[in-house]
Amino acid sequence: MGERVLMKGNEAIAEAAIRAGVQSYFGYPITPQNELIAYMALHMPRKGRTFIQAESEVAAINMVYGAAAAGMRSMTSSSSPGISLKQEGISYLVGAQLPAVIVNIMRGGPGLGNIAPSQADYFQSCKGGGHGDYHLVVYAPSTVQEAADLTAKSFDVADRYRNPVLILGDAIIGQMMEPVTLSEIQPDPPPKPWAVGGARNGRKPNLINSLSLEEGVIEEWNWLFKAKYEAIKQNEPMLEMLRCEDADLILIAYGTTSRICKEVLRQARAKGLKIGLIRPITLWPFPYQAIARAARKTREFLVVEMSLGQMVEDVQLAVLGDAAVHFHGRPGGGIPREQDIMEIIAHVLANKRAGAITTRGTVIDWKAS
Amino acid sequence: MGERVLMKGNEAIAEAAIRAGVQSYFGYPITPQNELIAYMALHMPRKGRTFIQAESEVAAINMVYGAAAAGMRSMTSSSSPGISLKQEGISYLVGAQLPAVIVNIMRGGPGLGNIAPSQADYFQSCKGGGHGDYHLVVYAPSTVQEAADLTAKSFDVADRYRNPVLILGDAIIGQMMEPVTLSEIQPDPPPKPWAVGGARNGRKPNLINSLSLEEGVIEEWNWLFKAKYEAIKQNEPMLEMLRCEDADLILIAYGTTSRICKEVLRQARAKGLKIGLIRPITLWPFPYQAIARAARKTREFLVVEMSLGQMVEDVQLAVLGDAAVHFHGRPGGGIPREQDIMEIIAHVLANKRAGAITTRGTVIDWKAS
Amino acid sequence: MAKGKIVIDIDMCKGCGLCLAACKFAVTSLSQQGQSNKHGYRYLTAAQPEQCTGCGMCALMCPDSAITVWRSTKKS
Amino acid sequence: MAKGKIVIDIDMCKGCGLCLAACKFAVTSLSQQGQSNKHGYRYLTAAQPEQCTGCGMCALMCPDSAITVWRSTKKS
Amino acid sequence: MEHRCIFAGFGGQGVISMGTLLAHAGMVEGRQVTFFPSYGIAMRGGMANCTVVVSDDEIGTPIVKDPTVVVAMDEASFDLFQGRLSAGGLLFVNASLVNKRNSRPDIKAVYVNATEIALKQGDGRMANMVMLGAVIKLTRMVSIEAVEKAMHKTFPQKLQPLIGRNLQVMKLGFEAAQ
Amino acid sequence: MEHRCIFAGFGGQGVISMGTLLAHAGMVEGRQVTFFPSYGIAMRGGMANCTVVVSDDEIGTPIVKDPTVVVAMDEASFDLFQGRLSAGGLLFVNASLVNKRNSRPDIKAVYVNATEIALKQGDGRMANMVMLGAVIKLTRMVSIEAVEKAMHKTFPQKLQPLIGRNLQVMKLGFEAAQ
Amino acid sequence: MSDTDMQKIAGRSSLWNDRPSPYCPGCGHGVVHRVICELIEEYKLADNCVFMAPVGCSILAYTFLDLDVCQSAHGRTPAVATGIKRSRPDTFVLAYQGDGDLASIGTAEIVHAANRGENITTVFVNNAIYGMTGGQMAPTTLPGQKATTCPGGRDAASGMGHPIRICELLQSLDGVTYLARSSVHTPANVIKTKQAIKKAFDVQLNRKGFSLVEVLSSCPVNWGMQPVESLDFVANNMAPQYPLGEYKVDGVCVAPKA
Amino acid sequence: MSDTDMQKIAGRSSLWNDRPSPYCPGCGHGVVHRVICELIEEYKLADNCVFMAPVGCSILAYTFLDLDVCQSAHGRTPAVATGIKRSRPDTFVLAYQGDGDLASIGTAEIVHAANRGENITTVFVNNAIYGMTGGQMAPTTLPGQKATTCPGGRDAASGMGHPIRICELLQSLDGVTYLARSSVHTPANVIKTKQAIKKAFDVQLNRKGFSLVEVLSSCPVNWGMQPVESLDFVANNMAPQYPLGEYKVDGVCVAPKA
Ligand SMILES: Cc1ncc(C[n+]2csc(CCOP(=O)(O)OP(=O)(O)O)c2C)c(N)n1
Ligand SMILES: Cc1ncc(C[n+]2csc(CCOP(=O)(O)OP(=O)(O)O)c2C)c(N)n1
Ligand code: SF4
Ligand code: SF4
Ligand code: SF4
Ligand code: SF4
Repeated sequence: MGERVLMKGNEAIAEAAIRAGVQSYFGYPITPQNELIAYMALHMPRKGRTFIQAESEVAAINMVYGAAAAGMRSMTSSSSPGISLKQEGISYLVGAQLPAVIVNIMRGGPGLGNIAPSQADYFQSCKGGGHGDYHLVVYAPSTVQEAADLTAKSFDVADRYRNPVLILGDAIIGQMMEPVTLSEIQPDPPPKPWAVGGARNGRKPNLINSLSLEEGVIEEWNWLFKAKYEAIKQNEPMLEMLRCEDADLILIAYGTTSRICKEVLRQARAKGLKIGLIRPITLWPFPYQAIARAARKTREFLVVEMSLGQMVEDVQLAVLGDAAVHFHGRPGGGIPREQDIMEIIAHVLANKRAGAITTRGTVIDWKAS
Repeated sequence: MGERVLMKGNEAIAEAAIRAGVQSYFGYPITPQNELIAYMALHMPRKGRTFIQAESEVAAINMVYGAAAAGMRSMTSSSSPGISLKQEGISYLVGAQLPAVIVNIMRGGPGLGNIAPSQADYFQSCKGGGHGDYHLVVYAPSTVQEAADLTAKSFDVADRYRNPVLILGDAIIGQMMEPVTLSEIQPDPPPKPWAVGGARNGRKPNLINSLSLEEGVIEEWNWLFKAKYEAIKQNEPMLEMLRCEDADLILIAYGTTSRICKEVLRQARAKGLKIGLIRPITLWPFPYQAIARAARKTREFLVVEMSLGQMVEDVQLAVLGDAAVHFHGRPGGGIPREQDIMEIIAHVLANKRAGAITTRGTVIDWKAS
Repeated sequence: MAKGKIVIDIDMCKGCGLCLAACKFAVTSLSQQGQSNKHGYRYLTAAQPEQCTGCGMCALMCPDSAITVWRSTKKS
Repeated sequence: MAKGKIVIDIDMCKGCGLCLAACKFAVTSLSQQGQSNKHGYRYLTAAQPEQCTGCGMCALMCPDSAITVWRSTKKS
Repeated sequence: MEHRCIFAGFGGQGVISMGTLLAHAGMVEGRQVTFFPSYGIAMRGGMANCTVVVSDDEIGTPIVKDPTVVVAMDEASFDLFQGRLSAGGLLFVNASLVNKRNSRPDIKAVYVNATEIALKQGDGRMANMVMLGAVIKLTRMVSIEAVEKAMHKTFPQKLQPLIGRNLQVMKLGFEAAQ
Repeated sequence: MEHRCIFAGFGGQGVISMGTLLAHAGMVEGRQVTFFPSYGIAMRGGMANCTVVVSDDEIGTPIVKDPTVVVAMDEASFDLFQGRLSAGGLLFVNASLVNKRNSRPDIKAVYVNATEIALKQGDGRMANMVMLGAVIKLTRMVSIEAVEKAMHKTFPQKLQPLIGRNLQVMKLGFEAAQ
Repeated sequence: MSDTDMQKIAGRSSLWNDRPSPYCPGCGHGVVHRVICELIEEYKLADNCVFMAPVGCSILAYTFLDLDVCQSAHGRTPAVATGIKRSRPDTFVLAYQGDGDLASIGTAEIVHAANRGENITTVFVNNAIYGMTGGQMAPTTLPGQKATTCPGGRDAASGMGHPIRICELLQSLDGVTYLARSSVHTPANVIKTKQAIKKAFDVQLNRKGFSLVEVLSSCPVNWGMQPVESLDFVANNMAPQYPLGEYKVDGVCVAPKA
Repeated sequence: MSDTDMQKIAGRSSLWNDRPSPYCPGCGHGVVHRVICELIEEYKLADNCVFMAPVGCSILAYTFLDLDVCQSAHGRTPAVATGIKRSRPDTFVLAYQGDGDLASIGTAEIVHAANRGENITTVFVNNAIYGMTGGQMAPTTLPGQKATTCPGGRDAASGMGHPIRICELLQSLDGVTYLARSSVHTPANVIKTKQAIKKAFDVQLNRKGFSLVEVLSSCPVNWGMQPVESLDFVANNMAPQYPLGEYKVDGVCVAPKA
């Protein structure tokens, strides 16, 4: 349709997935992603596609596994506790090389926590919440439009690499309504000669499996996965850089916090402060190189997260001592405030890394400890 | 008894837990940790303590939650896929501030993988496999003796900080028999006035819970948890350092791989090569500072893991560019070979970071990418 | 004198009306439209207290334990 | 000529003996102790093939599909 | 220029439709807009509210701690949100249901007998339209025409015939506000 | 000095008890020892094996890719492990059941009619003891006394009376080996 | 108020403090809570009892109940209750669960706690919908009933599943001692509910194993009904699908007679 | 061998390639596999069929079966099968599960797949023990039976639970069309097993919903018995605890007659 409409993030993700040709959706209710499953419940059956409210998140991810094994574009969505339950299933998807799209609309944790926005599942998403050496491609949209666009893209990327992709949003991305333009897509999934079921027409039997008890086989598979990951690192990193050329300090944030930082950027620039912004769009592959390059010119980085500090480790791994990395974060559903960030910026630019600051959740010259 | 006996790691862990006063054990069978649950099945009921073979890993971790909520020293054990299933439960334990001991005898992944030893659950263990900002204290024993000792210690640490503790072993640690001396322990758990159940005798109602829908409460709890984590970082890091004083190259490895590296160290020193070894015993808190200090003198580090590279990130975060970090790892149940490590050492010491090396799984001058 | 008596905790009441349906003696009714308790709900009032038999049906149905029912101990 | 005939795939046999118990006509027996197939198992032999009726019971019980049973089509 | 508005009231007072209409109208005028509802179990207990930001620039967080506009449809909302209004902000009060007066000198309170006006037009539930009229009059956030277009876009088929009446009621609010 | 031994055979041939006895004996003598069984589904299908390392130094991995000692109780084990033996290593062959001969010039093969010897002593299942005797004779890894102590420590109550016989059979192996 | 000639017939339990419940107007949870509180008082268990709050609307029970409360992860109440009860066999454990919690995500846990004959008492509130998350289909949603995840009404023929009858499902398990289904849509049924839960209490107090009472309840908000209307829905639509009565007494299966 | 006067009565299925099965000598899995293969051949389904291998000994089925095989996580076979069948309604889906898989960790998944009436056929091999992991107690382990996790024998009174009877458990679910329990301990029972599984095939082929056949089987190695002995155990110990026969035909409950 291409018309501009006002839509909730949860609904835009669902609609984008439908346009990208998702054939099977399996979910289980949890706030703040409920509009996503409700949208699917309404629209998937109408289109003759599969919708099931599974008995649990565990069942849902395993239904995804089945549908993906049968060659379908498949998807599930949930929020933090539900995503934790899916970890075994996610590891199986990777091990069996099945493409799938998983949406996590993060909420405050740990435990049952609350239903406020959070970014505390970064580690889980990017470092492997399940067992084994693996990675998901992780997209972190910051607007409803981007949530829709990245969702559509996810299906292609998942199919291309036969690896699950995670859309990492938070309660704000999921609940907020913003204008969004949804374009018509002609889904073009690659052939899946490895899928099980369907008329075989004489082909050899297919096997969807992540087990081998023969010595060395699983190791070989892992080397194969690693080769895929290297290709993904080459091809798929995405980020946005704003006004970094002349920046004295670069803010780094993703998703919702990056919106707050953009606002800070405007205010700071208006005051004549030379601030830049780097917004990773793929959290895995993480844009290490772009950040490393920026660290050759700019000596101060400020990472802002809705967590106690997770992405900051990846920033530090990119910068590797070439610049100072500072951190401001709030956990458990707290949302960083523009004025706090402004204050930290002022402090850093004035003191150049020295001195204490009182804003809670702030670490000047952050080091892993 | 204090006598020296030959015991499997799995059994030594079980016996040590019993001596440390574990009152409730809940498990589910999975190779290669089956001797642990079998040992508990035999011995716990005899001592009048609770043993249940739960219907699943999910049920087991939630039974642990219940027993811990009632003030008991509680424990579960499993191997990689089973641990993935426990992630929601682990996050709940943290959120409700319940002490518990969890054992992961790692096997090759992802997915069902195999039953060979592996260290590919490092990220899951140390960066938070579940949702939310949290940490487990993670112990990585390298001998059966140490597995027993650290298990006993775990209960104290879990109680002290009201936080779950993870024992991270692998199929070798679990299956291997080694001599071990198990000492008598007088378990001395602290009073648990916060526990539910039992005669209240007029005390106020207790609440075991990880939810709050009031604004800001979950954030406050997270700040509280963070304060605990800072205390743990102060008090609990453990590591072994061997011959680092004059080392031209320091090997860093934990658990089973550290045994291999020790053997390499002997061989290398015998050849006159100045090699040292750092063996983190706590993976969280990670001994960043000790490594950072070592990096001021020694310019070459070689991290060896049974994975595609996970702990190497923490080493890099400690070293932060002060020294070159090299990596050798094998995934999916592959075990690094002494001769390969020797070859890499020779290469690094000769070329000083330059040139290519053909040993698969090796990265000279490792950088996050 | 009525056989029974109800005491209503106005601020616990959410005006759901389940008790109204349960009362066979039309003792109670809801407060006027616009007349609400501190949580913004219309609340129960004993419009015809003299009809109360103290049967306790209203309290049985009240999900918010907003009603206490007293019954005369005098044999009639 | 026997009514039935069994063909044993020696290397598929694991010597479990389930077929022995099923044969009412004592056609089969296991190979001697020490005489084993390439996987190290003692295996089934048709010791008294002439008694075989081709009833197929042995094959029904064989978990390893090591036995093929043939039966005469001639009416007797 | 960025308007950060909170609409709050009792369930059934139409605060969500007020908010979505305004957001749509902002979109119609080509502005940046976000709409953020209260959600989850917070919906319980009768209170409802939503946040609308209309801006010329990209919008930071759609959750607003320091609104520039608050619409309080009932007393509970008045109590809750009066204090959050940023200095210089506008507090729109449904004077038909709220008996209290603004106590902050640094904000401007606008009292509208919204429910009364709506009742006179035959339906008290249109009080939200009265208030919306008042808001756009004093903020000039969007035009009446934009709201009209938004109504055409968002009203479900069966409510389309009511657009005229809604507009009319809104205009009464527009006129009443000062 | 580090001895890396693999004991392999058919299920029921007692390779696991052979291994544990040796490991215990090593411990009795104050050496570093590790014992590593084959486990899990690998136990299926009849084959069994275990690895014992006896060393003066701390032991690296208890899983051994290049054993210095291999004991092959049957032909399948012979086939599987002959090739893995490190150069200069010792291959102990239960000649009663294995008809093949060693084909590697860089190792030493020791043929012992273990099952036969044991059968003569009344129980073919003690072939493992014969082999163990042969192993300690040629490697001097541990003493006969240490194995005797290990038997006392590890044999369950009801098997304790059999220690004498086991020792005797082991000594026959000790003598037979060359 | 305490006329000397007046006797208190009904009122708020002393375990219910002065905070209002967090439930919507007319929600059945409140009635079930009250009944449970009354029994805990009558049996003088308040000082040695744990109320297990599930993930669902009733997770907020701790905000107004003066009892030890332990909250569990969604569906895992039977496992958590097992952990507590095995640890403290003398503590009375009341496991409270909703239909999403017990009959969907927690199916394995309830079946196995029942099969082990865990000495706990479960009160299972079946309101045929997911309340807390805003009205999604539950495993107990009736055929044709609408919910946000079955907007056209639940339709088994389209693969949405049939209403699960938990009493019938658990009946065959040997560990189950007492099993009954009741309702709170009329005063008489509230009284029967209390009687059933009382029997379930007795089972635990006498260490006789697992007991469960399923209570049909209403969720007016998510059913889109007025509270009084919702009682009619329970009577006319739910009760026929979920026959009331006892299903197992003293470990023996019985045919339900309401 | 192919005497012209000789007719092949029984033998290896053409779907079973020339690799030996990975099972222990005398293991019941092999018989059940053969029966399934024969039916797939008879119905000419081999070209449009997925064999679902569970976590358990039979996960290795792919090593010798010439069929599309999909392996699932432990217990999740019903969910994975659901994903496949909904995606490809024309593909025949055979879900194979063990007792640890189906009756323990996968309880929720089997109950809900059954309740949704998923049009799949489940063959449930009950060998009263965990085979693959080396002999732990299963939910179906008999009272008094020993296992590594109940070394003194299973004892319900000590809280180890009762043997779960899956047919009885699933009987009340409306989505279940066919439900039977059979055994493979004698040739006659093997034949009955084949008949029951054939009926279950028919249900799926006629799109009639969910069908399940529970097959009593043996695990000689972990029972610590000789293979022939283990058949006696099935006959004398298991069958009395798990009555053989049909439990549900055409969606109607029937009392089992063996
Ligand atoms: C693992 C997980 N999945 C989903 C949720 C979201 N959730 C909260 S309550 C609930 C269901 C509530 O329904 P029910 O059990 O019927 O209780 P009710 O609210 O109706 O009383 C769900 C799905 C969660 N908190 N955790
Ligand atoms: C999540 C998880 N938990 C546990 C295991 C270990 N495991 C493998 S097979 C199995 C049980 C096998 O028993 P059963 O289902 O009865 O099948 P059988 O081997 O007897 O045929 C278990 C517990 C696993 N692989 N994954
Ligand atoms: S076919 Fe019948 S008679 Fe012949 S060997 Fe087999 S069981 Fe015996
Ligand atoms: S049943 Fe089969 S495997 Fe067993 S002995 Fe007979 S032929 Fe061999
Ligand atoms: S949503 Fe339903 S179940 Fe929850 S409190 Fe409201 S009425 Fe009760
Ligand atoms: S362990 Fe048991 S179930 Fe597994 S293959 Fe062996 S006999 Fe069969």
